[in-house]
Amino acid sequence: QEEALIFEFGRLDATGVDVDEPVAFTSRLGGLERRDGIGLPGLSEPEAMRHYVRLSQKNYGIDTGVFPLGSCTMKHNPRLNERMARLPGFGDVHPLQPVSTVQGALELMDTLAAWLLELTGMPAVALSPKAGAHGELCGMMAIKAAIAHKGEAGTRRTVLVPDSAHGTNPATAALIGFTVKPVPVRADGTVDPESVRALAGPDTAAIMLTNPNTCGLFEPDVVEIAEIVHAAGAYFYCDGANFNAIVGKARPGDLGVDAMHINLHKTFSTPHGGGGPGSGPVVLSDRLAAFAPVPFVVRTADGFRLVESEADAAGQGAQPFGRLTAFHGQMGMFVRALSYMLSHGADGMKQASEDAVLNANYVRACLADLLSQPFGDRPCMHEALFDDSWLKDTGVSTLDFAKAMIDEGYHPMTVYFPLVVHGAMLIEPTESESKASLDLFIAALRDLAMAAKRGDAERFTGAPYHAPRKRLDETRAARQPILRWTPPEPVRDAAE
Amino acid sequence: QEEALIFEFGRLDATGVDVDEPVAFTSRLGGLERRDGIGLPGLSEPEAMRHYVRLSQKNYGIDTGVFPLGSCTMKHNPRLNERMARLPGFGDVHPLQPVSTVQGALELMDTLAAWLLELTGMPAVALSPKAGAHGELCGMMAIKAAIAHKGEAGTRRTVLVPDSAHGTNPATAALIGFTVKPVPVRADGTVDPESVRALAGPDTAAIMLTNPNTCGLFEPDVVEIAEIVHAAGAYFYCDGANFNAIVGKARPGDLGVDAMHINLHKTFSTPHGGGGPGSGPVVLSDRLAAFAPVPFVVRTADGFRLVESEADAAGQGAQPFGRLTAFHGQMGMFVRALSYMLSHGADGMKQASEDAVLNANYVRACLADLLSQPFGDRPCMHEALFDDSWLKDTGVSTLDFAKAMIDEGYHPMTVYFPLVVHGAMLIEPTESESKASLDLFIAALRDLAMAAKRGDAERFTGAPYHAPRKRLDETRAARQPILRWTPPEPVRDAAE
Amino acid sequence: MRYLPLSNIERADMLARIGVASIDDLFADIPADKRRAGLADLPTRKTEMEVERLLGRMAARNTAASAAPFFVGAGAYKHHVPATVDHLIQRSEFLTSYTPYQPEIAQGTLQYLFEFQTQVAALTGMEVANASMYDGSTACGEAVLMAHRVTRRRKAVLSGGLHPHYAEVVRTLSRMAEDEVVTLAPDVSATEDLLAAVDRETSCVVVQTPDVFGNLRDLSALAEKCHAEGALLVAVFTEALSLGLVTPPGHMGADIVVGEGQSIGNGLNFGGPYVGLFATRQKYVRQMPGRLCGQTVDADGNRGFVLTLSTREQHIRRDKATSNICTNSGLCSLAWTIHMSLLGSAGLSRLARLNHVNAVKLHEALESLPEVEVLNASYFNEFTLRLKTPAAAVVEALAARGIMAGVPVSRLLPGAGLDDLLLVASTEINTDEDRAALVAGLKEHA
Amino acid sequence: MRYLPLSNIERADMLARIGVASIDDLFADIPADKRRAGLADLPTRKTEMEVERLLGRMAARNTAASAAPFFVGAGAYKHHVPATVDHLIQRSEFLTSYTPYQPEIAQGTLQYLFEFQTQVAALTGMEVANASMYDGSTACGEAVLMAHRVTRRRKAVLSGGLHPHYAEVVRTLSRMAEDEVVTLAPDVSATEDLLAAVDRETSCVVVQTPDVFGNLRDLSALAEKCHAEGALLVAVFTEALSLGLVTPPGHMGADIVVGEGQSIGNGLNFGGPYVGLFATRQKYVRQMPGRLCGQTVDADGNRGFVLTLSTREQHIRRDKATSNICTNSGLCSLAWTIHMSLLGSAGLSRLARLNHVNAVKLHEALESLPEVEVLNASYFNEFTLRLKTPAAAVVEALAARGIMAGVPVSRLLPGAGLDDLLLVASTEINTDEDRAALVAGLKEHA
Repeated sequence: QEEALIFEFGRLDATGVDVDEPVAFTSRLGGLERRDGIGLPGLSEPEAMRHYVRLSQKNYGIDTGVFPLGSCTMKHNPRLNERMARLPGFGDVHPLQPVSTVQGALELMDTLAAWLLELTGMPAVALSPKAGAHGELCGMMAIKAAIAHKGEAGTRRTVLVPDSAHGTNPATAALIGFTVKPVPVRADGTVDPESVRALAGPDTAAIMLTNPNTCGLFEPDVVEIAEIVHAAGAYFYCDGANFNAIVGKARPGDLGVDAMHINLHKTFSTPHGGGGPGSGPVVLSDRLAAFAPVPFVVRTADGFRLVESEADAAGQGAQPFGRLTAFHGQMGMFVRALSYMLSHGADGMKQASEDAVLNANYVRACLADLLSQPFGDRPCMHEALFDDSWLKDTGVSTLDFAKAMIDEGYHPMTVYFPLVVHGAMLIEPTESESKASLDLFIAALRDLAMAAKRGDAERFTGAPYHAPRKRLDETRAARQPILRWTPPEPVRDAAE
Repeated sequence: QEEALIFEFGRLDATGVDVDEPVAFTSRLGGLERRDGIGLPGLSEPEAMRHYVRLSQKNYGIDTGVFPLGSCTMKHNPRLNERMARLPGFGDVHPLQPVSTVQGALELMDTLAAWLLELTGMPAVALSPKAGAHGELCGMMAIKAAIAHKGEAGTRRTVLVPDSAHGTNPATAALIGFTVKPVPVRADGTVDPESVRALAGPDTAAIMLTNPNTCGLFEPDVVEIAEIVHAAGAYFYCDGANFNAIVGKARPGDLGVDAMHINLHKTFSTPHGGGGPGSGPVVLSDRLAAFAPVPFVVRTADGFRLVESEADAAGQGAQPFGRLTAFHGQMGMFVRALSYMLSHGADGMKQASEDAVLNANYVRACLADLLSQPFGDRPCMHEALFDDSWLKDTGVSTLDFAKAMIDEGYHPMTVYFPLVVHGAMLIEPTESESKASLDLFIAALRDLAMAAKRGDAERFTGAPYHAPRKRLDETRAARQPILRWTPPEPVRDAAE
Repeated sequence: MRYLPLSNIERADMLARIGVASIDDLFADIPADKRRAGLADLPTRKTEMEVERLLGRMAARNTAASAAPFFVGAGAYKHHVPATVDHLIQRSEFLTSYTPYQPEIAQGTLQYLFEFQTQVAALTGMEVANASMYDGSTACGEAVLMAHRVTRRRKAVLSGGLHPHYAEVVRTLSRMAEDEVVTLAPDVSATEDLLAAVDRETSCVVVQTPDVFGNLRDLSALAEKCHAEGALLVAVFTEALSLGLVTPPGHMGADIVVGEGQSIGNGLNFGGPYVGLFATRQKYVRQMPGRLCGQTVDADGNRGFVLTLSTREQHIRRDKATSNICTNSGLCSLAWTIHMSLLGSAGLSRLARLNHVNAVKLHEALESLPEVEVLNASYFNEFTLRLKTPAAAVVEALAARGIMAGVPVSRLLPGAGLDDLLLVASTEINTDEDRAALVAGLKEHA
Repeated sequence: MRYLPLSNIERADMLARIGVASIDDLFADIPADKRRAGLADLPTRKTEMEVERLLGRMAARNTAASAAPFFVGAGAYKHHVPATVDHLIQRSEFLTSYTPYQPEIAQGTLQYLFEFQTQVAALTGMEVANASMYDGSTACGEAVLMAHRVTRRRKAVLSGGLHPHYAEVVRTLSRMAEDEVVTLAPDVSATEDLLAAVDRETSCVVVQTPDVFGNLRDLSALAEKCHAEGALLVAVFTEALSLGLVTPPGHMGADIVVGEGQSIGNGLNFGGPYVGLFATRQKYVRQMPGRLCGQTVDADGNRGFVLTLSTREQHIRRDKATSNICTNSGLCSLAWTIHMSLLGSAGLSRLARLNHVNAVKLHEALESLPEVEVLNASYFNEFTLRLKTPAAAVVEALAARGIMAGVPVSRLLPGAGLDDLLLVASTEINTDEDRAALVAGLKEHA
């Protein structure tokens, strides 16, 4: 069944929220009363319930099936975490209440910070970034502040970014005035320290390296790269999007990292929610710690305190580079992430990383005879990467293959990323999938792969056939953007 | 996608609940340790989440579409009520805690009782019945106790039940030893007082009359019937399943009713939950009030008190006929129902009844030209009744028509009930449907009706075509009942 | 009103379409002198915020079990239920669906009921189970009626260890149905001679284990005696979790096993809704009350599930039905089966062991108190204390200190001369601090 | 561990299938001297019950807004959100879905985003809106960057009525991007001369209404001046509900409107997650940051929705992107659009009116106090008080009495010499008792 837009069935005079009609009063609006009708339809509660339930039924989620989206880490979202985030003491607390009335909230932030530091082997963390890309911004700003503090603001203006990096990396560097210099990826999908050595110099501000990288590989020369960068007087920013592969197995702090954001929604399972909210705390090395932004929590003899102003921070010996957001960060996500950490514990988190890597390699091994691996038949970390050379001459593209997975009841893997691999297919099963589930998934992919090789192109090029929509015309959407509903032209009655 | 049974994919050694391993201890089990493996598979939390989410996707609910199930009253279930029932002060309170620690719970029960009394115009109510049929049992037991109290236990053993009654009515009467005598329904779908007069006598214990009745009609002679029954020394039990049609429009207490159960899950919107739990408080007249079962709440100067024993009740001047259930009734449903009542208020509940009746008549009026009405083209109450005479010679049965509605995205109406109407179709839209929704529903039914008349029988006899299952073989299920999963016979390896 | 979608303009249009002048024309069958213009004595509608305030205030006047050291049992038990359970049962497609009479669009409900029935049968050690009843006590009443049907006898014998409320429910039903009931005296230490009470008139013996005083009972000899006399053995439990650790009645010869399922998946809810479990032998299935889900195939030959054997039920058989029951405890049975699926045998037996250990720890801690005496030789997670003073007063005194000490036997059996007995339950929720608080409280007040 | 489905036997089988001897073989790329055998300094896994206890204890150390007379605002507001909203956003298909890059199986998310964009545009009086940003403050920062792109100038002027945190966010971003920012002095009574600050170098003026001190501002003259100088007017709000009652910036000539959406559908959450709203004119759409949902058709010609104009975005354009932003505030925007769909114009304006009335009532009640002076000539639901003593101490004193009095201006602008100012917000949640408590508290402590 089709679901109309609220503007097409909602009534402008209706509402689904009972509000007491205010008594007569003297307005203090200074003559700025709104005079148009606003134009928003209201739905009664039963109408709203049905509308959104039906919309939800057009969506695919982790809870409905395997969601093997490489680099996105779609793992199980425990409902315990949802419950904890909704405790009134967390969910119903204002960021500007007197700190004496939010000691538990500050304790939670302090506890989360302590776990993050221990997990990463780093000395400091800034909690306020609101998402991964915001965390990158935070880390790069700290680096820029540190460079300025050393008096090198005028010279160190280049940031090295491997070709395989997430788009947010170069975008972030560019946003705050750095020039991005690409680092080529070598044939095995990792970064050659010699490439870095060749590029690093007195103009280098930092390298932004993802590790494990977007090809699903741990950078084997990461320590040497860190040393090269440090020797050049620059900083090592690590994109921590794939930290979930190595929790308990290696610590960024031991590898020479100066700053790394942590996607709480990837590594620690806060729900993706159809595109957010995320949360991107950034761990910082000693060289950067002093430049962390306000606000931050400090523990005193009398309890926890929030340092909210640069002046106050200066009194603590810090030199914050500024402020990233109005309040203290994504508290709702902090609660969920800490709930995840406490639930897993040290043993569970290590096991989760191992299972994530095991599952990815199992999928890889079970598909290796049919699909092609760009960097050879070697173990991967938490995600298995294939390219499209095996599809050559089949008339089936990576996109077609992905869309055909929908008809088999699966969400497609990540496609065409990383850019360094042609027609990339990046599969991340995560530790949440059982072996039984993976075996079904593998069987479905094998069946599809054999169909493609067999020349059954129609099964792919027209896919999906069994989804709420057939393939959508994205070009048309971009060429003549329709970004909002507008009332249809009134049909004029011929008799009028 | 098919969803396997938990026994087919769950592992006997797995669990999705972490429990601390107890320390070594001395068992006090008296040698009764369980020694078999129990045989229950455990699912990890992600597996369980997906299993039940997928199962839910094979279900239809009010939230997913129109659910016009006559006599069942599938109306909107506000989520406020769910939230209220989960307040720790209601949801996490033990029935045998000291009454000093549950004063708010008793206050809630007392408040709900007061509302029910005011809504029905009755002087007393027993809250403990756990469902509608349990309420019937409660009411009929009170009647039996009252008869015994008058020394007529040996003679008054007959209960009059109209042919149109719910099956629970005769079943309840028979359960406690009454003989059921059917009352024929007259041609207009209501009960003729003269039929009652002819049957009522010194052997009559009670009449069980549904009002509004199961044909969707208010019994116009209900007052006279009550008088006849009372004149015969018997009692008037009213089945209150359809009370939702007349809240604020008429009060059972004004009509001569001695006992009536109230389906909180119908009239006051506690969720049906796939078949329960319900809740069936029974209002009682002065003639029956003293016989109400324990426990009940009394208000004292020191607060609320629970009367839990017959001895205690006797001290209050009551003569309870006994106890219906271990504790105090369906508290979770009480909270939801009171939340519904408070939300609607007197004005909202009256409006709800009016809208329910309006919606039913609108559907009736818009289908009257195509479908046949067994009792002529007259207004109904909250549900519109059609028979199958209009399907004559089409090769389509009421059941086929109902199943074809599934393909149009609708839950079928109630079919083949009431039994007094051939091939009955009973449509109750409830007040929760908007006019826009009803118009779509009516259009779909009209389209189907025209298809049936056109001779497009295949669309019906094979329906549903677009559901998680094709039509299911109920005969086979009953003939060789398979009521549980059993492990498949082990396949013996030929080499063994 | 937020729940009502119609506007006044729409209402007027619809009345016109129906062909009546006013809404009251649709209520014309109500005798004119009985028509009401509303409900003047009740308040008008309230906003959601106001309802939350009003009900929130009532809720705040109750002490939640999780807000105190908590040892109250006697038929309902405080356990920890995973957040997943309550999340899933609130899925619209479960919460707002009806009894699955249209199986093609209710396979979700039907499949979980089939899984539920299988789990209940395995847990109780029986062959088949139904799709749940209102609660344990009403399931017990139905078991007695079923035994009457099977044996064509009408005299039930109730053990003195049966929960007094359950016994009252059975007696009420029997009195009303004019059946006979023999109730043995309260049996604190499980020493009654039930075998002697069974004769050729007996339809069934109803016996609980763990009994209401916490004692575990071996039913094997009683089952033999029952069967020798042509009677059925009805075994009852009020703590479903006990079956994770102790021999189930089905392995001791019971013919019908009924009990309260609340402990698995369901909250305390001040007594309801709960979920009654009902299991029996295959041969009695057509005498079983309540809803049953069975496996079948659809028109394509695919496995599917339907409600079945409904010819036993009231909506088909009316006054010849096996029971008047119309609903089951659907959503509670869903909570039960989800929690049980999460636990599995492994989690269930570990959880049961933890309960037992906590009870043993409490027992050991109480042994140091001269004020109290533990009466039980055996127990699962609940036992009976004899105090030096009336238990009801002690419970009130401890409640005033914020400790929920247990259930005075006098509340269940007033006037039985057992006022010095206190039932104390201990589950996985109890900590060392909880136990210390109870011991300290009893030391002072008992 | 309850979240991990693999058994040890399965793990061994899978390693064998992969062809490695042990799990550590899969981590061979980690330099040997950097490998860790675990996380020895952290505790091991906890049961769900233990986690609830631990976090519950922390939560209990905070005073929830609904547990006290509550007047705290300054950028986040306590409103009542219908239970329906939180129920719906927890639907698995919303909660556990990803950014809708596969539109065929994400029409649920995409359609609500399209509806959201339309609602935001209507509410702000603008032509188009994006699919949400992190929060109001970061949306404000993005607005300034966008103004730079549109005007090809790099100097922003910030009003002294802009929320100080928002100003700090813009200044931080600008300092890092080496852009210029002019910030006017704190402007308690909305009397600053912003027009004078606009010149031919100015990319945009950023002005808030209601401003941080609660004053409502007519932006029309400022818009004219901006446009005359070739600058954009960026209008900011932190209380989205105000737009239900006051003239929206779009009707006063604003070019970009950004603000905090938390008031609609979203809880306080100690500051996040919130939902940033971002609207502008159609002609600037390709310079807009953030995610956009657009209408299109599928292969059958049926209407459908997709993410669009992604060529602006980082994952396509990398260092040439309009923003580095990758996520939106999806679930919070869902909460927002559900609440707004329930409200509609009718509910929204009534709710806004009730907020204003409650503020007026509070104002009137405070006028009786010689200790305080209300500084505002106009306001929506928040205004500024001048006290006789430092506001921070008064707030602490009232907090100790269980009253949340508001936000001391010194907390937002330390060292600005405004220590005697207190921001007080009043929403629909406040009762007469709440107001009386605040008045009594201020009488004693201010």
